Amino acid sequence: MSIIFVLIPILAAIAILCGCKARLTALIASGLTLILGLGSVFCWKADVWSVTLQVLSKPSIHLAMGFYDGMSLIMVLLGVLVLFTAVFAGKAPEGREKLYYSSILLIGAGGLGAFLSTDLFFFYAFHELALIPTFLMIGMLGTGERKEAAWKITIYLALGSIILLAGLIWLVSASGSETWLFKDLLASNIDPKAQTGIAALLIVGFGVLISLFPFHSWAAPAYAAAPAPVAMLHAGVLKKFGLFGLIRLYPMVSSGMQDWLGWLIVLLLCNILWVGFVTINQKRLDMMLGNSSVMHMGYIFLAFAALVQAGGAEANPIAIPAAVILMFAHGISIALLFLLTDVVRQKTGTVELAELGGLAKSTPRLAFLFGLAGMASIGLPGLANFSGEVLVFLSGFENYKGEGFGGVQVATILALWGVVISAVYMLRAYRQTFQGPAVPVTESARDLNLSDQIPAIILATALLVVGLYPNSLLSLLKKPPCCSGCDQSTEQAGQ
Amino acid sequence: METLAWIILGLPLLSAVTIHLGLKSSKNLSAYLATGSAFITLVLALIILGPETENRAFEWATIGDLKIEIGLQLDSFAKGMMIVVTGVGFLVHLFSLAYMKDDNAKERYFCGLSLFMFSMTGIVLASNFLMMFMFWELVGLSSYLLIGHWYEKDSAADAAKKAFLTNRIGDFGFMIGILMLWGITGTYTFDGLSEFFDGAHPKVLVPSVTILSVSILLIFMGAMGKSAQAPLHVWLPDAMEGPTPVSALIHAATMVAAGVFMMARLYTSIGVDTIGHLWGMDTIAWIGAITSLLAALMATQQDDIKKILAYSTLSQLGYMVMAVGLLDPDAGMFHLFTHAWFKALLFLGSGAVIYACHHEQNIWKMGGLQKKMPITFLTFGIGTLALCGFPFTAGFFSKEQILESAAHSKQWGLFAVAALVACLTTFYMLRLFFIAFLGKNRSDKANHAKEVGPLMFVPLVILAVLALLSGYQFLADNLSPLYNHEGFHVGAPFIASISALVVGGFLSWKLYFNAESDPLANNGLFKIFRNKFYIDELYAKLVGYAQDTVAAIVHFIDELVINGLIVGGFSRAAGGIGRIFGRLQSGNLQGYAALFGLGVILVIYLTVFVS
Amino acid sequence: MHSLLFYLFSFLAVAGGILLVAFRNPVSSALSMVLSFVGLAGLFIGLNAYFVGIVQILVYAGAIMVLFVFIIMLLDLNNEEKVKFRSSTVVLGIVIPLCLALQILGVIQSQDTKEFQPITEETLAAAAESFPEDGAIHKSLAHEKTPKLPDTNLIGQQIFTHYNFPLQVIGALLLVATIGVVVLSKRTAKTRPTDS
Amino acid sequence: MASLNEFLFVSGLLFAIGLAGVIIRRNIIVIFMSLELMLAAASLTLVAFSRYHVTDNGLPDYNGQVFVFFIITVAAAEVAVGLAIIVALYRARQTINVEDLNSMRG
Repeated sequence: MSIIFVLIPILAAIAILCGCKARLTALIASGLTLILGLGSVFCWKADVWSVTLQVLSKPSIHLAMGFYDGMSLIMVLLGVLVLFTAVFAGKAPEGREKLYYSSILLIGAGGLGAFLSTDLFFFYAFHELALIPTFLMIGMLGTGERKEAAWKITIYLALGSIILLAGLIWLVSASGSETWLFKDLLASNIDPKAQTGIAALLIVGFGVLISLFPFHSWAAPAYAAAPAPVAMLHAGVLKKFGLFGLIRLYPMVSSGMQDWLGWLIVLLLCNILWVGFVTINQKRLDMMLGNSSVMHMGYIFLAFAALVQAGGAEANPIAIPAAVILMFAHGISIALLFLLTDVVRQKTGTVELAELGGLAKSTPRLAFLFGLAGMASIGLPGLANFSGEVLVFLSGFENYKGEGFGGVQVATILALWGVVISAVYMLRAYRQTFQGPAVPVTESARDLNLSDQIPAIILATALLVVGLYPNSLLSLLKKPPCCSGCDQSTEQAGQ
Repeated sequence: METLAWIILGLPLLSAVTIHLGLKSSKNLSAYLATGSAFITLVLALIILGPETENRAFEWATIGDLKIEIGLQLDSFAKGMMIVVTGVGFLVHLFSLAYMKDDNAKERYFCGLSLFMFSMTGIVLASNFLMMFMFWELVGLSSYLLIGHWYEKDSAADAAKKAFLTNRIGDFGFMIGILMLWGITGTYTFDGLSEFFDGAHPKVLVPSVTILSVSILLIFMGAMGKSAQAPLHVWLPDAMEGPTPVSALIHAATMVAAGVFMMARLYTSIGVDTIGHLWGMDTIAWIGAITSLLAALMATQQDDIKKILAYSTLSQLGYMVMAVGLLDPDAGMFHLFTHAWFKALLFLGSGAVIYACHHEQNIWKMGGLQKKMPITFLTFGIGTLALCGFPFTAGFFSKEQILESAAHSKQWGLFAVAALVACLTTFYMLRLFFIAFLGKNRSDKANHAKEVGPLMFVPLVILAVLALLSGYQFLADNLSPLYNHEGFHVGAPFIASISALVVGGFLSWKLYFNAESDPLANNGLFKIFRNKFYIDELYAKLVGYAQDTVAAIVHFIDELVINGLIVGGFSRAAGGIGRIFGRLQSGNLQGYAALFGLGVILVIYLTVFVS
Repeated sequence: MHSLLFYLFSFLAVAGGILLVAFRNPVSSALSMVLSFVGLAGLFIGLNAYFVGIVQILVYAGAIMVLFVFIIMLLDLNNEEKVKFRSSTVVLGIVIPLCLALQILGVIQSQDTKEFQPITEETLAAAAESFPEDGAIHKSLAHEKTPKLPDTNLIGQQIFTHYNFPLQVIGALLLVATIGVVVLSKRTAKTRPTDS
Repeated sequence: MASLNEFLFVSGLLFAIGLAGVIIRRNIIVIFMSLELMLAAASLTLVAFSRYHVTDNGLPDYNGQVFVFFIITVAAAEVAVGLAIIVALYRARQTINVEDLNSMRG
């Protein structure tokens, strides 16, 4: 019963609010989901893991959850990994433990619920559920300009969600489907004219949630202001919801998306190059990471653009796996980076690049882990992001046959320049923070102890496993799509 | 055989991981472990020498028809290159045991070396371009780590960053090239490429000659980054900030030669004949020639012993690239093979000197070392002769082949450049030799220098032997990656190289033998050489202006227009409207009542009287 | 209803209303309100709505007015503070209701009116047919000597047959209001010391 | 005899007077009374309609009067609660002048 993934954190959050020991409960709950998540990787089957419950008859909405296909599974895996590490790494301010840990759990539950839902309504609703505690946490327990950041992210995401909701409702009504279940929706056909409009709404709606250029300016301040676990969960997990949704809903509006391909390419390039340059100019570690996470969304979009250009998963079989691997990799790496940035803040009291330096001397373990995460995020082979990025680039050239370049190929080439840009800012930040002569604030910094290291090591291991052997994730994608009552899928599974 | 090859690849990685995870506290043990693994790989590399063997690859990423594989290409080319890598690698490890004896972070250093051995082995044995690209980046990483070994020094940290970023720019082109090649041929394995171009589909070539040429030039861009060809050469001299054995291994013998190796691999896969039909291949040769000339000129005025060697490396790499561009990868690889030994020798020799002189690197503060350090003096001298191409040393044969191929393809411009560079090489190497080793001591540090211990001079001696002999057929045939023995004959190349040697030697002797200071230091032209043609300054400005300014402008626009005007405009508009309506919200009950009354009147008016 | 009485009671109601608004002293206002409600009650009775009229007097003039006066006394607000009315509010306060009244007049003028039809003994007797014979309504309607309009019974019948549920709701509302008043008074009593 | 329209007119007049009271007066108790007046005006309308709408059996339509009954009940509850609020308000603010009670200002 995949609904357990959602129930455990929610029940734990309630238990915390009722007075259970906050950190312990949260750790147990998130640990349970982690074990379940890892377990489901090894033994998932369509009928065992799904549940469908009609909650409303008109419009016909089901509380339907389950691993729709390998993509859901991978995203859930990402979610449980980041949730557990976020809880583990979280350090609640004195007296606010209840709010802190229950919010983290609720964000996690929302994210997991969205990835597990096989019904469009709950897919949307769970994401919204996760946003509320995000706003609260940033506004109440954040640092720096938290109020402003919280308002910004609230308004942006609310606006994006509304646009998205309009798109989803249009989608459902245009499809003529009786229910909101994915399997029914995906089986329907939508009039091409309506598709254009729906696709535009979906791109803008999801785009705001993913911080697609020019809707990106909420991300960096929000992540900089947010408490570390929230930044980890939002940048690592929740942000992937938009891309996940685009890929999931793509087959229904494939021709509509085609109409916007040019725009999509321009915007994703702006994400990579424009935001890349913005990132270079950042003076604070957390702002830099926030912007870098915006920038890397462009690569996932690139895979999506390749998919759109090819016209379907059959014509470009690499695009979806590439996007999924990169989503996973980016989620893990950015979560690790935010985690470690928070450690830097705790140890030195500042994240201004100009005030840091030589931290590697006093904190070699931190420097190693940060270096690993940083290298992962700039796509070093052997770490997960490279697997994703190289597949994305391959997907960009999948249908290239040695003639002139198409839009996607040009985009791929320019995106490759983004890899250089990301190396520039990441190495610059690493150089500024960890290398060079030590300064007073870093001289006395204490290195990570064992318990501090555990979450970082979990994430780093995930990066390494996927980086060294991406087939570990890719093999999950190969399993046939499954959903409750989906006859065809059970047949395939039986074969 | 196959298992042995996998062990060669895996052992250094195992060593690196073990050192990092388990041996942080026992520094010496980690040093021995790394050296031991290097030794074993050398032995194994010698064992597997021989004809091509089949090997099973394992799938790294599989999506439908796309299979990215990690496999080993165990042909004689790769196996020969492995000798260079593991041979120099082992000797450098050995040398490092002594050189890095007192370093605080010895384990980190040896961990980095092991990681490098792993990645370099990966490049050499890679069976396809994507795998090569992965290890390509990984050598970049290990180079980054080792250059930045003394990261507390700003200069080292900056040099490491510069090296990595410059390589990234090269890799940018490399990746595009791979992608395009994959688009054209549908394969990226070397076997697949040779199959494709093996006359099986000759027609396919016709429409995509341009594209194919572009893709090969782009792949060459990767080689430009890694092999430090102009204009991406700036990182290599700076990379001398790393420990000297690292410079010997990575930045002289192996990694920087990977670009040449990769191009040779590409040429042999596609077929030199096919390449010959493409346009733009002269560009490669000319880039090599220009790099070689510029670097040689710059080397004439450097005072830092390592910098001189670094520029000479650049110059020699230019030679190799020129050979590649001249469609003679055999000559390039042969030069790579001989160069690896004598340049490693020179670097380790300089390391010994630096070690003996308590980390003094300025040659003008040395002098008279021939008495203090006779073994170092002798081996360094052999290395210098080999580099100058003194007849019947290893360098002579390989350089000869490159000149020959230039003459053969009637590229007289290139030939002239090559000959000039040969002359300059002799000039600056003898300058170095005269100033550093002969004459009298010019500083206390040089005065107190002692001969280094056996752990250091044994590698020097071995390398000196190889520097003398590796050009001869009996060794080259067996060990050199690509060796195409042509009988030695006296011709234009021979005359050119001998006269270059004589002219360079004479000038150097005239100017620098027993000199106290550089007689050319105040010459305007040589000042330009000393300042590396101001290329570094230019780049610093360019990067400063182009990148940072663009970044600042973009960020400014981002903040002003997107965040300020568009988003801020919306937010201000919403706020303004809110304020207007807020004013209506006076909190005055009577006002509300009046408005309510007005509303009622309006409703009645509209419903009753209007219609 | 006799026109004279109608005009008398109407005048009472309207005059009371005007005085309610015009008096500065809230106690006077409260008394004028009662005057107005007495006039209204008269109008109700004139419309044969005896029960409603009586209740109007009982509840408003009896209970509510007392409550008002009580509160006024409690708060010691004999005179409205000497604040000058703002002329703008006064103008608005006259113009808007005037417009409203004119509109109502306009609406009424445009509609056909209904003339008053007195309830005779015959109609009562005839109406008795529609009620069960053993009921009080029937008895009262069909009384041989003095047939009366049993409006209390009729209202009761209406309430308990057709409006049973609203009645319960109203009951609950009253209960809630009672509790609410208690809570409101209590809480203020509690917080008072901390306030001062 | 008075016709229906006359009653309605009186009712409208009372309603208008109540509204005028609400707009003009500042004493919240008087405003409250004016509100009661408006409610009563509505009651008058209902009773008038009740009387003039003769049902099948020749009797007035008692639905209207039931409404008036309800209105009176609700008004009583409203007055009780409202006055309690006023007392509470007065205790908190020492005023019942609506112009001083403008903390809802936007």
